Amino acid sequence: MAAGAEMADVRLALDPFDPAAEIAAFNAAHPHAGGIVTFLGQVRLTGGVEALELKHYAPMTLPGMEELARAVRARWLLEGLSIIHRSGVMRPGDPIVLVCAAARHRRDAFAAADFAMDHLKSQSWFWKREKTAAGWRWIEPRAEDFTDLARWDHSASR
Amino acid sequence: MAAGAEMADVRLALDPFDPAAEIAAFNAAHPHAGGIVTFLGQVRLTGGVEALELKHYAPMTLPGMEELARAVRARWLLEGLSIIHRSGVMRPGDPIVLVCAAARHRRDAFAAADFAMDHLKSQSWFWKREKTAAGWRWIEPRAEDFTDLARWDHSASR
Amino acid sequence: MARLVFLGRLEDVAGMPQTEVPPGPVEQVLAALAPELAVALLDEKVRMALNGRLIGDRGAVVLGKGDELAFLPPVSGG
Amino acid sequence: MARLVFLGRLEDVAGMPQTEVPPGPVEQVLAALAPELAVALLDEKVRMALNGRLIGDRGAVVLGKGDELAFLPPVSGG
Repeated sequence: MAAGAEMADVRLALDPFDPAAEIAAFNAAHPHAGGIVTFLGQVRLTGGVEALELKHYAPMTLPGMEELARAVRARWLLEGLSIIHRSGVMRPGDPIVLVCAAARHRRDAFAAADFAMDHLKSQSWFWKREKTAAGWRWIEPRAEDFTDLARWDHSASR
Repeated sequence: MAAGAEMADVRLALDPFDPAAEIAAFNAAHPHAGGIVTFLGQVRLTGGVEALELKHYAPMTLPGMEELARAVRARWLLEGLSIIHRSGVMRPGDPIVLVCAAARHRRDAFAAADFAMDHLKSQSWFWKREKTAAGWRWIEPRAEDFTDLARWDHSASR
Repeated sequence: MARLVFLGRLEDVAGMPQTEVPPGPVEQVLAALAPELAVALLDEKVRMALNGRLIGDRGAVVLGKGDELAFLPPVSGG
Repeated sequence: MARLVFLGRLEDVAGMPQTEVPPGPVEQVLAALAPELAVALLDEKVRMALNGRLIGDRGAVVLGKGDELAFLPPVSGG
């Protein structure tokens, strides 16, 4: 394991988690970081969606998230990083993903969280489907997800 | 007051605030937003800095923050926005500023929080000084703060 | 036996999350499946992982006893 | 009387956060201050606000009774 990954807390959550408690714990663990950025993704309340399910593949999903955390830590100077991603069936309002990045300089924290989210969205081993009155339907990645991801290919790290 | 500002919670805090409690309350108020980005700025623990003081000018500081909130809400499609900024004397580890942005789409939430921070940093009515063993010293804005700010002048809103 | 794992929408096509198959070259293994499933598995957007590792050259795969071959359609997280 | 308010480092230069002055044109008001303070207040990076509103043309300001003129050096928040 690369040195940078030792300071990252990466979790695949099979049960609901409490994002406010996680953020409080992360803040408490980094009381002297200049800036802390958090991103919380939740199941949206949109017309007719009754449930969302994320499936993972155990041999690859968590290892892939850990690899992502290593890449994030190698790219930005962080004082701490946490990535928590749900798998399983969720209802509107349930948390799906939480990324917390602590850094001395705020731009590093913003970019790290933004980068991590783009990669979790379209380059991590999750498969998503939603349930409406018409039944379950698999969600394919959107074109926007790939353009979001492509932003990082040729840009400097800040 | 513009319509968009009614959904923004803007506060000038003259006493310490609890960022974890504020984030929990913000999340609870936006249970169905797709994405919530928060930025917490804290007094860094750096060699020799014993205290940080932020001063404000009552007739302009809070009105300026409210104007910033209106600009943010006009520029991105948000479901909620909160800006809390301390004034007064702080110690290392104390929270200085908290921005929370809730949006249907995560890129809007990221950009809104990032934009708000850049403007709070170098375009809001605060004056900052720090205390070391050598006494108090006023902090002038850094060149980096202005380049951060200039990013928004000619860019599209996303 | 070896194991095939169907992720995402491929589970719906297969009607099951996984199945046991006799070891052998992957084309032989796929030929023994329902044609509709074999076609879905060979979609160019579907990637394959052998024992948790992505495979570059699909054609060269030979499943051994105890191997697990996963079929991974486009992902969508967060 | 009118009031002058010194923000940030200007408070240190003035040795006080604010002071009362007789009403009148701003150049006349500044001329009555300590020269070091007047020079600091006229620094091109220092902006002025009359009763909480930024002033574009400094020279044109005439302080009336009860007016508050604030001197705002470069800001630094967050």
